[in-house]
Amino acid sequence: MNFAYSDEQRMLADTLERLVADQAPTETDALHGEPSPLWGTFAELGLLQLPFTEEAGGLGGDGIDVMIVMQALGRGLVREPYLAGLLLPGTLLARLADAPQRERWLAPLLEGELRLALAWQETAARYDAHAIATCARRQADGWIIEGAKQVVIAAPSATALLVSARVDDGTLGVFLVPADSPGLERRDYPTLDDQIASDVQLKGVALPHDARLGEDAAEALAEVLALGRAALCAEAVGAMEAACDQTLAYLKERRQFGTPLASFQVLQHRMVDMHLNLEQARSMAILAAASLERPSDERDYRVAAAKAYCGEAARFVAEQAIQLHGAMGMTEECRISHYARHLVMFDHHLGDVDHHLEFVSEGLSAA
Amino acid sequence: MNFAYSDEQRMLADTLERLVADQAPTETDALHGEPSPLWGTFAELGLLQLPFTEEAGGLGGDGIDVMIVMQALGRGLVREPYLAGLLLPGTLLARLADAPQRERWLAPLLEGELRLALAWQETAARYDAHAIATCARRQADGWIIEGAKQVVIAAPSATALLVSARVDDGTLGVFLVPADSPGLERRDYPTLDDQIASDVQLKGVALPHDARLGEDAAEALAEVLALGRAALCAEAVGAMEAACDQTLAYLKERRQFGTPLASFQVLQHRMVDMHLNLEQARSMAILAAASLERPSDERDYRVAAAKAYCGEAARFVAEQAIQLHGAMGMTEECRISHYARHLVMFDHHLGDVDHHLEFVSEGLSAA
Amino acid sequence: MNLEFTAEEQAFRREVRDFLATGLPDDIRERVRLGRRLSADDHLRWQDSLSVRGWLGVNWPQEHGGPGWGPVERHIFEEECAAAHAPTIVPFGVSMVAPVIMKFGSETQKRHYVPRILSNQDWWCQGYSEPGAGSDLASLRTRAVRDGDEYVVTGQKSWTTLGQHANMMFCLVRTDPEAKKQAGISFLLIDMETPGISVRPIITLDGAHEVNEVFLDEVRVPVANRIGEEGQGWTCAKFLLTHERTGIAGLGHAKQALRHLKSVALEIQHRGRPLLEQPHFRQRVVKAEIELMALEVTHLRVLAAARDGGAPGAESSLLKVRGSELRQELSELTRRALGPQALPFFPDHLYGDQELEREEAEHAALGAQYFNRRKLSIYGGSNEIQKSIVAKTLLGM
Amino acid sequence: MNLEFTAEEQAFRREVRDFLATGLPDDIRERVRLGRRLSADDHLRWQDSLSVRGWLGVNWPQEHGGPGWGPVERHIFEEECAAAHAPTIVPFGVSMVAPVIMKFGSETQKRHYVPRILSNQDWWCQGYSEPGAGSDLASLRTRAVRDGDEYVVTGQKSWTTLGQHANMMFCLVRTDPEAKKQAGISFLLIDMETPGISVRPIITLDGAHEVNEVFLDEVRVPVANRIGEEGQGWTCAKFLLTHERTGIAGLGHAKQALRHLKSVALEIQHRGRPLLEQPHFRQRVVKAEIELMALEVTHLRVLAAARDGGAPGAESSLLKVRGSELRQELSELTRRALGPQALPFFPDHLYGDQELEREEAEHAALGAQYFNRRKLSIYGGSNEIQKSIVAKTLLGM
Repeated sequence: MNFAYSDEQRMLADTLERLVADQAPTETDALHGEPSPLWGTFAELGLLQLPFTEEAGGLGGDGIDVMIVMQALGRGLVREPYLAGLLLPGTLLARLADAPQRERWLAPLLEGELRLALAWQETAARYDAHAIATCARRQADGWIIEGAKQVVIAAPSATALLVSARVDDGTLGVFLVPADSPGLERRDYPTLDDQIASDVQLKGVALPHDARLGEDAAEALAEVLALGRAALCAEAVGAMEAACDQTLAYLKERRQFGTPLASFQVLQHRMVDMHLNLEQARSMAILAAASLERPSDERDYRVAAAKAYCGEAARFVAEQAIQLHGAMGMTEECRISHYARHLVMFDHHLGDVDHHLEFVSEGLSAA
Repeated sequence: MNFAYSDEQRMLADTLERLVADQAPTETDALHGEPSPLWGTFAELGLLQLPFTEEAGGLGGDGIDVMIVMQALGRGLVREPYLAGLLLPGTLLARLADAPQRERWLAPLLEGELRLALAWQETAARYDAHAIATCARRQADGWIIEGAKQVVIAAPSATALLVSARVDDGTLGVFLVPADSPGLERRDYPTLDDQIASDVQLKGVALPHDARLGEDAAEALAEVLALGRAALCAEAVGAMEAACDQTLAYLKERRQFGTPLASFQVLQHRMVDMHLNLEQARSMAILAAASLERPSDERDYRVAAAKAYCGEAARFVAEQAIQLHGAMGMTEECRISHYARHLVMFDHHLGDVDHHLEFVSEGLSAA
Repeated sequence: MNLEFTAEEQAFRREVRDFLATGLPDDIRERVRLGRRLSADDHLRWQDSLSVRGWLGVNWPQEHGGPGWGPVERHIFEEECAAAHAPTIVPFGVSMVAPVIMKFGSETQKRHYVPRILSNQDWWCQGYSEPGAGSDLASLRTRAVRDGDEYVVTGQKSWTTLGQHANMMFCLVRTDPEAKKQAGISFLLIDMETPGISVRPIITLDGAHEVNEVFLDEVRVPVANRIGEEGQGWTCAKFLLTHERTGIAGLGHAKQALRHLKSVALEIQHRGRPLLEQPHFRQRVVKAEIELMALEVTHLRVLAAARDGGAPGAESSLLKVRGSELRQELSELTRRALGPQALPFFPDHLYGDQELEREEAEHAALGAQYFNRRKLSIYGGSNEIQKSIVAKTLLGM
Repeated sequence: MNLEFTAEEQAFRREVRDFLATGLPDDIRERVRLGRRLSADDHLRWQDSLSVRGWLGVNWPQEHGGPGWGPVERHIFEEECAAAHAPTIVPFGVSMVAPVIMKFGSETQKRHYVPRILSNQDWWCQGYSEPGAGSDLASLRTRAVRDGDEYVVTGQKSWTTLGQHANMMFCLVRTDPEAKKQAGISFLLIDMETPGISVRPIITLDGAHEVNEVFLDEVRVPVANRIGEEGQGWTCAKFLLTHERTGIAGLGHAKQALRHLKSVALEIQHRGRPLLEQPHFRQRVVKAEIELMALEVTHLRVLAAARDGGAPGAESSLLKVRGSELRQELSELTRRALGPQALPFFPDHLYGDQELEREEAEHAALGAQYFNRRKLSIYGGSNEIQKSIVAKTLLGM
């Protein structure tokens, strides 16, 4: 039992801390086009290679390494699509792709030359990755994809999308769909948490045979979503840390009725409750990160528990951070409001509290 | 729209307030035997007649009158079985009984000469009054009752029990079973909230034809349970009032670290939360009491909402009252602990929060 | 005891409902329903419609042109307006400065300002809060120095709601810097066209421009624009703060929000069934419904007391606390109901004229609204302040 | 980073489990399982069994006869004991006064008392709290007046747990009435047989006799029974309060309570199915399970830090707050699971020898236990005090 970082992890954390501290907030507008200079820095630091196996051209980082990165990005509220544009589509690609597919897509992804996005969500399926209506029909000369995907984070900046679809043999397929494919229509918008996303229509999109990644992708997708959820928990913990720090600093600095707000007992205890939620959420993020290599049922149970727990904790911290900042916390210009939006909307990514509680409930041991 | 008491109600409330203030706490032991002197006072004041129609020999009081009585009894923590020994069995009797049955049982009940009890609960049915296993078989010379009832409040002091049973024609029957009937076995015990109760076995209890009260009793039982639930809400509101008053007085009197506890902001706000729960619970108790004459679906919906709401509020007030009294609140000798037991166990009488939320959920309007 | 409205009150409710069916322009109703921002003109069209009907001065006595309603009628009116998606009446003129002028103003001031308010000629905003003062109103620093028949006002006001549309501001200023906190404050009416005034938007975390900062740089205000005596400003402010707080629970809004939540949760599907049937989601809706039932009865108790001459004091703080908590919970459930669809953010639609497809428009505001509703537990005295008021005044702690 | 126990730690866990299978008398295990009170003899039989095994002085170094365990071993031991329904070791001798004597006592005192504690010859109780002092320990009023080689002690101690069985009490007394609060306090060891001592039971709201008041009326205590210098009592008290708080979350008890809750909710029927399948009840169980997962990892983080030489400070306050909240929630759910069956109260069974039928006995303690668990957020510094400690020490507020 050991909760200390290795020397390499300590270095990684320190590097990221400095990087993030120097970083100005990313503008949503800047997320649309080409990868930003910061993305280049990520590439230089090896962050884009970190979460991939050496065999896939990566550095072989594990769940804890990803946690360290995401926590730092959350702390700095860095809105570069590390998760949506790299981690989710990249690990799915690495898991499923054959050598030519890897060479064409994975290698440049890890070099920072392009970004991808994972289109897995559909309106009627809510957060369920399996109950999807998008279908892929096998043709003589390849595939025809028909359907619609919603809220595909980072799609506007993606060269290609990884699209999940039900194949006519009943298996779950994942297809690599270039963003400029005829029949692919994107509607782009910013999100409430300062990211960019698209709703995507796939109207008879024709793809070559080799557009499908591997065979039945159900287990691979589950694995990647587990990684993504653990990563989101870590990101939320980083953001909660920052929100707690900023709120505490505000309470100490701000005076009302002649004394610092920090001297009011009710606000002290509220701040302790925030801190308690942070520390418990941190524990769950660690548990999730450390469970990614476990058997899938154990992994998914723990990850769902962590995502549900962090969802509640993040919302509590966000709401109290706004409340304790008073009217200031309601303004765009006060940085806490961006953290609060991030922490609340955390719950709408990769399944919310209810979704994950339902999962835990179904797997609850009776003993 | 008018929330003021009538002149008569004001007098009733004043009388009860004085009576209850003078009253020493009822000892559980004293509840076993003959009606106590206080019961005699109830009779003298007309309290035993109050909730019954004039046609049934009563004073024609309505739901608000019952609320006034129960609230005062709750405030004084009077553990006489006004609800369990009089109100529930009496109103059911008045609703179902024919003239000879009334004369034999109802008249002396209203005179304070005997008490009854309502045996409706069964282990497997939890709080459901209809899913019962006790059955009544029709015989040439009367009825045979077979089954078991649990936690029959006030049974040890009852001359007879009103027992619900499934009749072989599928209707719900209510039977008047004298306490000394052969085959009726009672196991008596005190309850955690200072009442007395029994588990009752009915082993082939033979009864005459006229032991059945009326025909299908389902609607009458629902009506009586609604009255009982509204009455319990009022009683809880009275007890919450007293618990809030005592806790507030304690906080003002007790000093720690050199200042009164009442000067600590966290305790002030907690006290306000208690008060808020009290006032909202009071509103629901009023709503329940005022809805008893409404059509049964509306009545039951509102009463269930009130019972669920008061259940949560009562527990909150009880737990905070103990917590704010510190170690003192943990002791038998501090009166708050008795109020706390009463307020927590309130939820186990006539259906708990979950039971009633389920009912409201089933009746929830979608608009 | 009786929880029903009288026949007259029920007839009044029908009258309000009938008026709303025709007196509220459809385009405005639709923008409110969809949670989109109203233009100044939208507000004025609605308030003109009310003015013509004689219903604008909701809390005014008849002698000043108000309808002479009691608290119960006002409650019914507010509830029906919320149900019909009518805009809230901009309160700064009608509900706030007008009663102060009627109570403390000179005859000249009354004759000048009161009719202009009732005819929507002036758009008033409030110059109370200052940056860094929060709920501690009395610590204000904007100063007014007497110079002949004028005050020269310098300072900064904040959280000035809809100040971007206003031509008049009522303002608390410090006229005596030597006097202790509450003393030395005066109540001035300031023309927003006066040189030295500038207004800067504050964008809130939902992307909206509702509030502003107002900078005053040697703004010259005639002494004739002072209400009451010099140094009497705190009395006016307190009168205004305690005046008319029966609507504070936001009951009509809460009811409307619950209806809206249910309609969204009926439409959104979860595992092939309406989300409203999902047990845990439904449970939270059920609890909100019950909390609302309780809040409504408590509210009616306070209304009945006010009607019968009682002054709702600390009880309105209780209503504000529970009312804001409930409305925040409803906004949370509505956001959550949307699932991934809560993420898209369309500021040009919500705050401008960009049109969306029907279905998208129905949900477009709900995510941002959750964030907007966070203000309910902050403004008008935060819930923490409200609880301290109750502890002090009602519980004597 | 690694959340698993080492192979050695897992082997140790098996060793503890094997010992518990034979070393814990079955009748004691059953009484603990059913929530019934243990007699003094029950406690002693169990502690003798531990003593023989060398495991009684759980937090003692080996040179004093302890097993020399680190925080991780202690945690495993506590968890296995709770799972096996072993009684909690009565802490006043082993865990509380012994470390104080080892740290501050004279050689004579050490040689006399320490072995007697390890062999269960003395039953210690704690004379800290006083009526009316609550969490404000330093305001104590029991006074000790020096008279030759003796102190004459007069005063009253309260909340003395299991004092009815004790033959020795460690006691904070005021030896210098002139000195300020914390100064002027000394730490005395008092023989309960000394004339002038009387013990009065306090019955708690669950009907139990766990705590007592102890009256001291001119009790003569040899000066040789003082630990440390005169006036050094507060130092001893603080050492004792901060010593060994890793078990404070009650993790083993919480785990056991969750298992118990599930077994009860599986057995109790609701609409013909196990209550555990009722969605809302199940949801609360699920939330408790997740809270417990988080608490366990947090606990392990603190343990690992303690093992590696860190001093768990304010973190243990966090664990106490969440641990007590969780255990209270579990006791609430267990009570609620019983439905109407939570009402019957059988004090003669719980606290005496009255036997009940099997099924009745299984549930008899659960209602009372809910009330008993209210103490978790009060004793050892209420949760409010804990939060104030965290605010001050960890957050610098």
